[in-house]
Formats: sequence, C-alpha cells, structure tokens
Amino acid sequence: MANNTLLNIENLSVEYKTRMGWVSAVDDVSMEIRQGEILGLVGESGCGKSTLGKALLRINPPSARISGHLWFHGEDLMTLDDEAMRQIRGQRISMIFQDPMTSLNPIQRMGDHLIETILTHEPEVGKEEARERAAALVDRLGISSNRLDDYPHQLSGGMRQRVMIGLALALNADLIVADEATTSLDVIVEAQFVELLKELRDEFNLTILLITHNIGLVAEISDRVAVMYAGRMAELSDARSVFKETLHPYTQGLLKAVPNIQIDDDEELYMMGGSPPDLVEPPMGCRYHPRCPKVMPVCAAEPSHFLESKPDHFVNCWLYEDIPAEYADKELSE
Amino acid sequence: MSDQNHDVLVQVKGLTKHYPIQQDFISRLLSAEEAKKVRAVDGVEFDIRRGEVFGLAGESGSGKTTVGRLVLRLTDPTEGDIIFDGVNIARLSNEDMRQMRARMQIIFQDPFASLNPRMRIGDGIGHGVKIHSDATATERRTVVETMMEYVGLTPAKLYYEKYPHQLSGGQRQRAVIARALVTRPELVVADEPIAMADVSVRALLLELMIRLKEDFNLTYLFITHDLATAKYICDRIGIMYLGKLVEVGDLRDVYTHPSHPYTDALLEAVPVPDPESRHEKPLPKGEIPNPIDPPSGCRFHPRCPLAVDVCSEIEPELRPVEGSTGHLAACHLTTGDYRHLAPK
Amino acid sequence: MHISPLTGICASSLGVALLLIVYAFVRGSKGLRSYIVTRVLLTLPMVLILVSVIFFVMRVIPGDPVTSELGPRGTPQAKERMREQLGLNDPIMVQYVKYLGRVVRLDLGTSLVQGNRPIVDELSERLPATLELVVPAMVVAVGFGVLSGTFAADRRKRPSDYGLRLFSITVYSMPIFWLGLILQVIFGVGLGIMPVAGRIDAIVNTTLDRYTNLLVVDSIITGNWAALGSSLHHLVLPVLTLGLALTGVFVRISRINVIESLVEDYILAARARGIRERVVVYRHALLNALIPIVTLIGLQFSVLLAGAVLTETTFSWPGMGLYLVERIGQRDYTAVQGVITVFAMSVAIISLLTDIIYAFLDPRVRY
Amino acid sequence: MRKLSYALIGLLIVVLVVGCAPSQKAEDMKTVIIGTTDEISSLDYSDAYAVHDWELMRNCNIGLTNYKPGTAEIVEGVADSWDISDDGLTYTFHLADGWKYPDGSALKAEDFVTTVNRALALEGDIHGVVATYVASVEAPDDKTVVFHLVNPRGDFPQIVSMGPFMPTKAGAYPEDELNRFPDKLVGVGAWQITEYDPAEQVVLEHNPNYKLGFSDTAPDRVIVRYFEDATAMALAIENGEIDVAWRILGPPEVQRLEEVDGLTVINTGGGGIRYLVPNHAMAPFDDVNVRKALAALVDRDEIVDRVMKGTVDPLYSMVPPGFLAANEEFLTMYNAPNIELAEELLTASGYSADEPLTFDLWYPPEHYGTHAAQIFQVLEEQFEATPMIQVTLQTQEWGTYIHALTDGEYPIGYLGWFFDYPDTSNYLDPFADSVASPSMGISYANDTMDQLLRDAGASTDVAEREQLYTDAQILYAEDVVTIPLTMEPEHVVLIDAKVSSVTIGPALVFNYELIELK
Repeated sequence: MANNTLLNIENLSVEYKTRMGWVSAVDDVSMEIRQGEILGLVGESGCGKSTLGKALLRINPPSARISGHLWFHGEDLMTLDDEAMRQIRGQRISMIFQDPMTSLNPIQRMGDHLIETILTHEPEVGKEEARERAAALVDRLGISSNRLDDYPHQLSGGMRQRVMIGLALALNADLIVADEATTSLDVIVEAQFVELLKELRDEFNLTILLITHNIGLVAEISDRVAVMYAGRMAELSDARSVFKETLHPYTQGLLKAVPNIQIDDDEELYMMGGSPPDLVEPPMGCRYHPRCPKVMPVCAAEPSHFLESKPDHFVNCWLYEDIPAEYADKELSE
Repeated sequence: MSDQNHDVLVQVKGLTKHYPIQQDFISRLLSAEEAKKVRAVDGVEFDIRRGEVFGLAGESGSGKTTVGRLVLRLTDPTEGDIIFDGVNIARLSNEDMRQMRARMQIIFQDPFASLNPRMRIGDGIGHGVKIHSDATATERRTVVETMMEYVGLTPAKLYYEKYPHQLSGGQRQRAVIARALVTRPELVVADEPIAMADVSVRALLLELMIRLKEDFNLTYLFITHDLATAKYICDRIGIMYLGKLVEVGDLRDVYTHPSHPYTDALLEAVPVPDPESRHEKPLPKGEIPNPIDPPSGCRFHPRCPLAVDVCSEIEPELRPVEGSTGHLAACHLTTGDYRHLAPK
Repeated sequence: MHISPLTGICASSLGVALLLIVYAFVRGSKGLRSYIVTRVLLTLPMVLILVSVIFFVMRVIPGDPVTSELGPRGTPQAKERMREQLGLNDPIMVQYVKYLGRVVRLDLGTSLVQGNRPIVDELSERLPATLELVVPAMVVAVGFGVLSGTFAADRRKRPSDYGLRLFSITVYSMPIFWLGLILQVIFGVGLGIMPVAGRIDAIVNTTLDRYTNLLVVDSIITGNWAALGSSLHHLVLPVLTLGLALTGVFVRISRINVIESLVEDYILAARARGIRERVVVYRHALLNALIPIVTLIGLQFSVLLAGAVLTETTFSWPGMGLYLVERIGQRDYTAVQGVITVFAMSVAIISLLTDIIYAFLDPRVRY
Repeated sequence: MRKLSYALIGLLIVVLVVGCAPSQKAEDMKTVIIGTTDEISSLDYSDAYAVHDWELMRNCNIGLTNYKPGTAEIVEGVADSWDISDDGLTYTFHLADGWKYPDGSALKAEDFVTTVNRALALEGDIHGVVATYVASVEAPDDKTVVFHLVNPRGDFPQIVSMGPFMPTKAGAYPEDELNRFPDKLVGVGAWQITEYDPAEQVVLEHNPNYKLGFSDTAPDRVIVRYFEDATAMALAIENGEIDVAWRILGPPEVQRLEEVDGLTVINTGGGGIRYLVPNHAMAPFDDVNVRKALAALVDRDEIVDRVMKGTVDPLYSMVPPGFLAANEEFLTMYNAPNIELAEELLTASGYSADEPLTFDLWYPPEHYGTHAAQIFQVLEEQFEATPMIQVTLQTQEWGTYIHALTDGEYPIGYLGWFFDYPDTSNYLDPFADSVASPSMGISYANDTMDQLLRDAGASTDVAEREQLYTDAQILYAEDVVTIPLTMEPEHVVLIDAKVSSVTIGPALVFNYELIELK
C-alpha cells in the first residue's frame, strides 16, 4: 500500500435484494484511492460502479448487504455508527450526483443548500458567515453570488452542476465521489465542467473518484483509471498504461468500441459479442468469459484474481496469472 | 440549393416552429409587447437525399428534435414547407397525412418509454402493421417474426411472447427499430436512437442500423448530440444552434474543415479516448441561451471566440464554403462578406 | 355603525387573507405576483357567480317560501304581506340586483322563523362557534396527520407504519357522530374528565363578556382565565372528533407523498451531504410533499363543513352547520340563503388562499 | 421541527391542565342548570306562543290567575279575586298588593292593558288567540283590570294565566312593533332573565322583590342550557354538566337514563297525544259503524308494549288524565280488542269477508319519530284481525302530508296534538266543534256536540263544566270523532346528589323557585 493512500477499499462486496434474488452488484473489490489524484472508474451500466461509489458513503438503500473494509485515515468506515458516518458525509467524503436537476431540492434556494450543509457540519459558524462562505464559493465556481437566492429551476444545467460541485467543496472534503456527474450535460458544458474540475483539483488539492461510462472523459482528466465489469474490478493503472498498454481483454474491446472523432482513420467500430451478464446468476469463473475472445478453460471454472501484473498495473485475468495445474493441462490439450 | 444530381426524398424550406408561452391574461393585457414565444426552430432549410443518412447535431435546446418531429409532421410547423417525395406534407389534411405516415417512422431515444409495458414485444412491433394494413393475424405474425429475426431478436418465437421489462436495453432498442421498420417505411427519423445504449452495445446497434438501411433502401434523418457516433453512420450532417442551421455538408467536409466556430467548438469539446491527446483549445464561454429571447445578429456571437461587432448586428446566412459545393455555413467571418474581419 | 361579530370575522379573515397575499406578493417572484393579481381578480367574478347561482337556485327549487312559512291556513292577505316583505313581488332581475346590493353590505335579510331575527345576528352567534371548532380541528388534522404520515413514511413497513395506517383507515371510515359518541362515553361519562356538550361551562359562561363570540378570544381579551380554561376544556372532544375524522386522509396522503419524495435524488444527495436524517425527512422530504397536501387542505374544506354539521349535532355545538340543517328543516328560506352565501364566500377565500400558498410554496410553478 | 413539536406538546399540556383544573371562580350562588332541547322563539309577551317561551315567562311573571303548583287547577295569581258579569262577557280582576318588579316599581293594572293591547294591535303569533276572546280591556284604576269578551267564556280564568295576559311595564317593549329578543325579561314573578346567549343559555336570577319569597332550599340562580339533540342532553346529565334534564328526552334516552345510578327520572305526565283522524266527509268513514269497528279493534296496550316498550301511555279519551272531566270512555265503550263487536258493526254496514272493508291508512314516515312504521304495521295487523278489513298503508313526507290531511284528501290519517293552553276545552273543541273540525281534516258536525261544547266553554261553574265535558266525551266516543291512541309523557331527570325534587304539573308548568336543592 502506497504511503499516500487516502482511502483503501478492501474486499468490498455489495448485494441488493430484488424480486429476482440477491444481485451481486459489487463483488470483492479491493483498491486504493490516493491522495490528490483523479481516479476514473469506468464501466458500462450495471457494472456496479455507482453502487461502489455509494458504498464509500454508505448511502446504499437499506436493502443492500455490504461487507468488507473501507480504511480512511486509519479508521474502518464500515465499523462507524450511523451518527459518526453522517459526520463523515459531506465533511470528509462528498458526492456529486448525475442529474443536478433532480439532485437539488426543488424548493430550496441554491444558497440554502450550501448554508445548510455548512451549518450541519460546523454548527459553530454563524448564519451570516456561512452565507458569506457560500457566496465566495459560488463566485469561485463562476456563478454570480447574487443568484444565491435562486431556486434550482432558475439555473441552467451547467450552473446546477456547479452548485453540486460547490456542495461537495463546501467543507473541503478530502474525497469527492463524482457519480456520472457529466452525463446529463451537453458536450461543451461537459468540457467546461471537466476543465473546472481539473482547476479545482489543483487549487484545493482534491481527491476525486470520477465514476463514468464515458471513456473519452476518463482519458481527458484521470490520473489513474479503474475499469469495472459485472461487479468486479477488471483493470487498474495510470491512464496512459490502461489506454496504451491495455491488459484485460474487456478493456481492450471497450476501447476499440469507443467512437472516435478523429476523421483520418476510417476504422470500423469493434463489436463486442454477447451482452453484459445477469448479476442475479453471474457466470462462473471470470464473469467476462462468455464474451471474451481469449477465453481459456480455466476462465469458465475459476475466478481470476486482481493482481499487480506490472508495477502499479493491476489486472484481473487468467492471462496474467499462473493457471492452476489441472487447467493448464486442458489448455494444452486444446 | 437543391442539387439536381441527387434524388431528393425530403426537402425542408424555411421551416419555423414557434411555441407561444403560456401567459395569464392579465400580463397579456398589461404588456404592450407582442406575446412572447419560444423560437424553437427558425427558418431551417436542408435536403435529405434518397438512401442517405442525414445527421442533425447540436446541444439540447438547439431545436434538432423539433425539426425531427416537424419532418414527420408530428407537430405542425408555424411556417415553411416540408416536401416529401414531391408532396408538401406541411399542407396535407389530417387524413392524407395519416396515409402518408406509413411511409415514415420514428425511433425514439428511450426504448423503455416508447414500448408499452403491458404489451408483448411481438404485439408491440405488429401494432403499426395492424393500423396500416389489413393483413390477417397470422400474416401479421409472420411479418413481425421475420422482422424480429432481421434485427437480431432471435429466436423470434421466444421473444415475441416477452414483455419489455424482460429484455435487456440493447434488445429493447432492437425491438423499437423492428417496430419502426415493420411497415417498410421510406424515411426513418432516428432521434438519439442509441444515446441510452452502453458502449459495447452501441457499435452493434449502429451496425444494425446501417445494415437495415442497405437492405430496406431506407433514408435516415439521424438526430444526435454525439458527433463521435454520427461519424460512423452519417453521410451528411447539419449542425444546429438555437433554432438555426449553422453548418451543413458532407460529414467528412464538416469534420475536417469545420466552417462555423460553433461546429469547431463542438468537435473540439468531444473527449478523445486517448490520455496523450488531451485537448487544449479554449472553450466557448457560457451555455446555450434561452430561445425565448435569442441574441441579435449571429445567435452564437455572445459565446464566439472570434466574434466582431458585425456578428451582433447582422444575421449571417447559410452560404457555400469556399471550394465546396455541398458544404454551407452561416458565419460572417468564414463564408460571408466580412471575411476580412476574421482574426488571423 | 354597529359591528357584529360576523362583520368582524369577515373583515378580519379578509384582512388575514390580504396580509398573506401581500406577503406572498412581496416575497414572491414577478411571475407569482402577476399570478396573485390574476387570481385575486378572478375571485371577484367567482364570488359573483357563486352568489348568483345561490340566488337563482333558491328561486327555482320547489316550494314557495310564503306557503311553507304560513302554512295552508295562511290568509291571502297575510301571504301578500309576506311576499311584499320578502320582496318577492318585484321582477326577478330587480330582486337579483337588490340581493346583490344587500350581500355587498352583508345584509342577509331576516329569518322567517325564530322571531324574524336578522340573519347577520344569527350568523354572528353561529359562525364564531363553527370557526372555533373548525380551525383547531383542521390544525389538529393537518398537524397530526401530516406529522404522523411522515413518521409512518420514515418507518415504512415497520410496526409503527402499519399501526398508523390501520389507525388512519379506522378513523377515516368511522362515522363522525359515532366517533364523537365513543369519545363522549369514554372521556365524558366514563372517566368524567371531559364535558360532552356545549362550548363552555354554564356557570362560567355567566361571567364571560362576549365581544367576538369566539370564546377563547373573548376570555383572553377580558382576562377571564376560568372562562378560557372552560372553553378550551369544552373544545377538546369536539375538536378531537372532527380532527380525527379528517386526520385519516392527511395521514394517508402525507405518507404516500413523503414516501414518494424520499426516493427522490435530492434526498439521497442530502443524505450524502451528511444532513441529519430527521432534517432530511422532515424538511426536505416533507416540505416537498406538503405541496400537494396544501391542495388537499383546500379540497377538504367542504368535507370539513359536512363533518362540522355532524360534530356540532353530537356535541350540541351551536354552529353554522347545525343552523343550516335546522333551518332547512324549518324551510327558513332567507336563513338558508344567508348560510350558503357565507359558505360560498368562505370557499372562495379558502380556495384563493390555497392556490396562492401552493404557488408560493412551489417555486417551480410559473404562471 | 423539534421546536415545533415541543411547542405543540406544551400547548396540549397547557390546554389539558387549564381545562381540567376546577373553575377557580368561587360560587356562592346555588345554581341549578336545566337542560332542554327546546329553543326560545320569542320573549315578547304579546307574541310568544310556544311552550318553552311560556315556561320562561311564567317563571319571570305571573298573570292575574295562576296554576296551583303541580296541578291543572286555577288559583289566584296577582289578582286576589275576580267578578264575572251576569252575561259572562265582562270579567273584573282585583289586584293584590305587594307585587313588584325587580327594579322595585309596583305592579299596576295598566301593565295588563299594555300587553293585551299590543297583542291585539300587532301581528304576533298570539294575536289570533287573544282576539278570539277579548274585545277590549281597560284599567279603571291601578288595582282593577276589566276585560270585555267577544263571547262568554267559562274558562277565561285559565286563559288569563297565559303569556299575553301577563303584565309588562310601560316602555319595556316598543308600542308599535314586536321585540322578540329583549335584553332582559322581567315581570313580577320569582325570576328575571339577566343574560341570554342565543342557542346556548339563558340565565335567570331572583326578582329581589318577589312577593312570595324563596325557601331556603330554592336555587339562587337558574341557567337554562340549550341542547341540539336529546342524546347530547342525556350524556350531559349523565356527565353532571346539567342538574336537570327537561324536555324533550326521547324514549331511548329515558330508558337508558333510568338505568343510571345517581339519576332520578320522573314521569310528569304530559300534554302530547296521538290519534287517528277519520275523514267524516269521505267514504268509508262517513259511516259511523266503520269508525266504531276500528275503535273496537285498536289494541293500545299492544302498541305501547310491543312497539314503544312502555315509553308512552295508552289514551282512552282525547282529554288526558289530570284535566277536568278526563275519563276513559273509549275503554268502557269498546273494550278493544273486540273482534266480535267490530264484525257485527261491519256486517251491519254490509261488509263481509268476501266484500271486505278496504281503505288507505296514511301516516308520515318520520315526523312522529322512527317508530311510526312499526306502529302502523301493528295497527294493520290489528285491523286485519278480522277478514272483513283490508288495509293499505300509505306514507307521505310531512310537508305534503299535513296539507293533504287537513285539506281532507285522505280517508284516514294520523296526527299528534299538544294543548295551546291546558284546559279540557282545548282537547275537544278543535276536533269536535263543527266550525273547527274541517280544518283538522275531520269534518265532524253534530249540533248536540256543538251545544255541549259551547255551554261548557261559557260556563263559569266548575261542576257544571265537568258534567258537560263528561257528556261531550261520551258523545265523542259514540260518534268516534277521532280515535285516541297514545299519550306522550314528559320526563324530567334529576341529579340525586343535588336536586331533591321539582314541581311540574299536568299543565307542564315548571316553577323554578320550587326546585328543592339538597
């Protein structure tokens, strides 16, 4: 574990109860989030990335079953009682949600969102001071502070998303979890948002976990990239390594399937076969094996492990792991 | 501007749609100005050639979705003509229009919302056949199952009986496509058809749409906000901003030589999945303004990095880009009379 | 000018409405302001229409007031005199215009029975009694209903939720007079701690000077604490009865609305900011849920009046509802017309207020 | 939110504590609270014509004559003697000394003239009653009141005990219009009304100058509390909120309260009667045999026991017990149920089992209480005990019913009667006098009966009147003018711990000063 680890996720599993049965949304995920980095967490819908993000704040629905450890400043967040956890939220770890329209209380003024957050965690601050801080904050985010009394519907989409950032920044949280924070934005606004996020990271020394399905966005902003598939971590490394020295077959396929704006090459988009698995009854072994072009006998039988195959480059694939003897033979025979 | 060399299926001329704003009668009584309205689409002109994929791109609020609905006359235009295969459907009676509808279909963005949750997939797909033809139930079922096989809902007999919630997102979108194509239309308006799909599914859907186009001789009006996706399917593309078409032309021309600063900004803002080529160019300021009160002159001028005085005064017209016949843009500085003012 | 409690109450409720409207006007957005102006201006024709409908309906319903009052043995002269007195000999439009003129001056004519008292005097006694019953009942119903509905929503599918839902269905489906009777038997006759009838103890009543006929108000302004205690004491059971009967709806509606708002994204976002759970539920979720509830309050007003009739009978509470029923039985044509006029005007004012509060509460509504 | 809920809880506690704490007001006055479901219609002597109004008036004032407490017997009131002219048309009353109003002013003969003249001049409810008897009135001096009558009336001493013959001080009421709700009600009686909250209560306090004085056990103050319905009043007395419950408790309340410990329920007799109304002007009830046959078939005990569970009494003459000459002629003459007699009578009129007597029997469904339908089912059974009768029950809403009945449109119907003033004549004249009878839907006319009733009315000799009324009742039963069925008793309920006794007579006069407290 590196010294600059901010949050260490250890064997985190989250299951939901649905009518179909228990869904294994996050399955035995371990990774660390480092101080000051932007960690991009990518994956397709239903891969468990949002569930993972919510688990960091322990705000999954009450029906969820969570296990594992979340080491944060020497404490395991999983062992905290509700009140202690509440104090962590917003103050130490905060979250930016996907849809800023629905994530802001429609009948609460923009400023009141901020003031309420500040006063909740710092009750010793006066109301006036909280308002001044809120004003300074939105000003920094490029919104005129005389719009503090506006209601969410009076703001544009970009402004609303800035308010969401403001709420996350209001208490100088150590870690910001941005869950699909740009999905509802148009390209230009999204690009502006990404720019702002980068600026803020440098200015406030933020640590950001950027959860998104937009691989281009991750490439634009992330220091390190984690790829999730069907509830498991597939690959994790610095951005360049993931994009340029891709190890996992899923990541490889995903990158080839991403539309590219560059017009000079006329390549066809890669078509990944099959469809994401049903997590009520996930495939045995490696969950990607039914779609994997490099599938081996072992893949269908035993899950691979998330290991550091190159320095600081983790991957969860039998291609990079010693295959147990009984399967090694089979491969040879085929 | 219509090019006689091509067989034009749809010609849109001066298409305009204004929505009046709901105002209470007192304010209307008190205000001396004329009633305010949302200028959703304001004088848009383009052709769609038979057999091509014409893309329409822009941010939300640009009016692209409204254009799609106007082309099918799902809403009535305030002004302008829509000539579909020689017939001006903007002026057709409702009954004539109803018959025309069999020749045009729409695919919506959200497959969940556009499939009746209480109808079996097969019945949902066959619904249009029921309305537009007098086929018997068995004939209908055959037609539907053939189309389901075609779009990849195989085995069709199995999927016919399922309900929307039992399908994956990609399968639902296939069902929506099958439903649109089962009546064998000539024109398909696809409104963000794959925006909701995951990356791994998206390519499959694009491939499917292209294959269907070839097999059924379709013409697409492909509405999207995602320029990267558009690249893989569109032959020509129009860029809309605040109810106006600001640039139109062959996709390759537009992407390689964007001739409107807005097109340039849009292309520039698309994130590239390569951490080594992160973009550096400055972005346009602010957001798309309110279409109730659009800026004067060029509607993009308040955000335009190149804007000069004239941009706020005179509204630019679509003009051919130098050296290209089918590539037009509406910018004083790149195609208009004020090229000399363009910053070097 | 003689100020009766009726005119006083009309004036003061209009004043309260005006204050509320002015407050909303000053605090609200431009859109809200023009909405308020429109809504207030629309209220005038609405009241006019209501009052006109009452006038014409009273004239087409079968039964000649003169015959029913004087009976079959009334002499033609007596009938003629009475027609003259009631102005029934004028052409209908003349009667209509005169009637409107009188309504504006709050002159509702004189009763045909009970010593021909002016209706305004009778309502001056009855309206305050009803107000004193109905307003706290509504407060109880809304306050208790909304809070316990929210509580149930917060504890969804737990025993307290099931308990409250059972309770709400029970009180909702229980006839009011029966509920009242049960309370009377338990707390009055059984435990002997609550009075079962009337507005105030008869003996204490002799010490109370009446000004507004709102006994609580009168006892406070005259500093008569025994009367205050007694009138509050007498209020408990009737208010509880009417309040409980109305509570059921509010429990159910608030529960459903709060449950709906609890799954909204902004609730999750608020939790993620570490906002206290109680604040999340009672401020964020409840305040959003309140918006549809405000409309319900307006709609429940007519139910409230119907419930007031039954409660007033059960507790011998001399209010408007009972008066109306009594006078319909006695064919007291002017009294019925007067009561309905006052009811209609209060419905108009209440609906005006709920509309404005609704618009004020929900900043998204643009008019 | 927390603050708000604390505030609410706090408020609730304050309400309960303040509310439950006993009233601190030290009450030196012995107060009796009487509950009633009646209401005040008018407190103008020249107008009022309702039982409850008169009850209040009789407590605040005294006419020239008065009822002896607890009886229907007329004794002196403020007049200690009176003379009757030979032609019976002039009555001269002599006032006793010492009668004073609460303000100390003395009663004057002129005060009677004031009331009666206002009643004659103004269109009050009582106008007709006064005008029927009185031609004029004068006060030759302060101590003498002289009435000139329209016709000779033997019961005039009863009549002058009524409201419009009570004294009012000059100026107490406006001369040219009625004032139904004066601020105070005063007279020379034991009480004065000092406060009136409409629909809530009336407060009566002593007339300090009351000539007859008060006993030690009499209350100092009486509050009459108004109730909207009998159930609430019954609960209120059970809960001790009122000390006396008086008029009008329904049978279910009476039955229930009789079971309650600590309460005494007294049957005071009553003035309300119920009877069948045959239309003598319409077939088949123009035939006396038919009327007699019904009289022979009606089993009143069955109605009383089976339907009314003993809450009403059987009535065998239109004159209820307690009134002058009241007898039970219908019992002695027909001894119902007597099927043989009925069949005999019907056969005489040509009816048989093959050609039975058929008629519609009308009643209003609700006006006379919820038991009406049951009563009429029982009556139908009783009539159809002989195969010679077939009855069809018919109902009609009260408003239409009463008009149709009194207009003579029904062959036979059902009505109730309550006296205008408590005298035997008031139970016979309206039905049997040929002038009044048609307006009651009866249309009976018999010269002998008319003579009997007019002689009795004019007679001033009690024994003579008694004889005449006895004869009239025999004739009444023979002709079956109407068929008396039941009598509605009035009940008064007392709280044992507080009230020892009350005095209420058949005339339903309740003198509050005669309430005895413990």
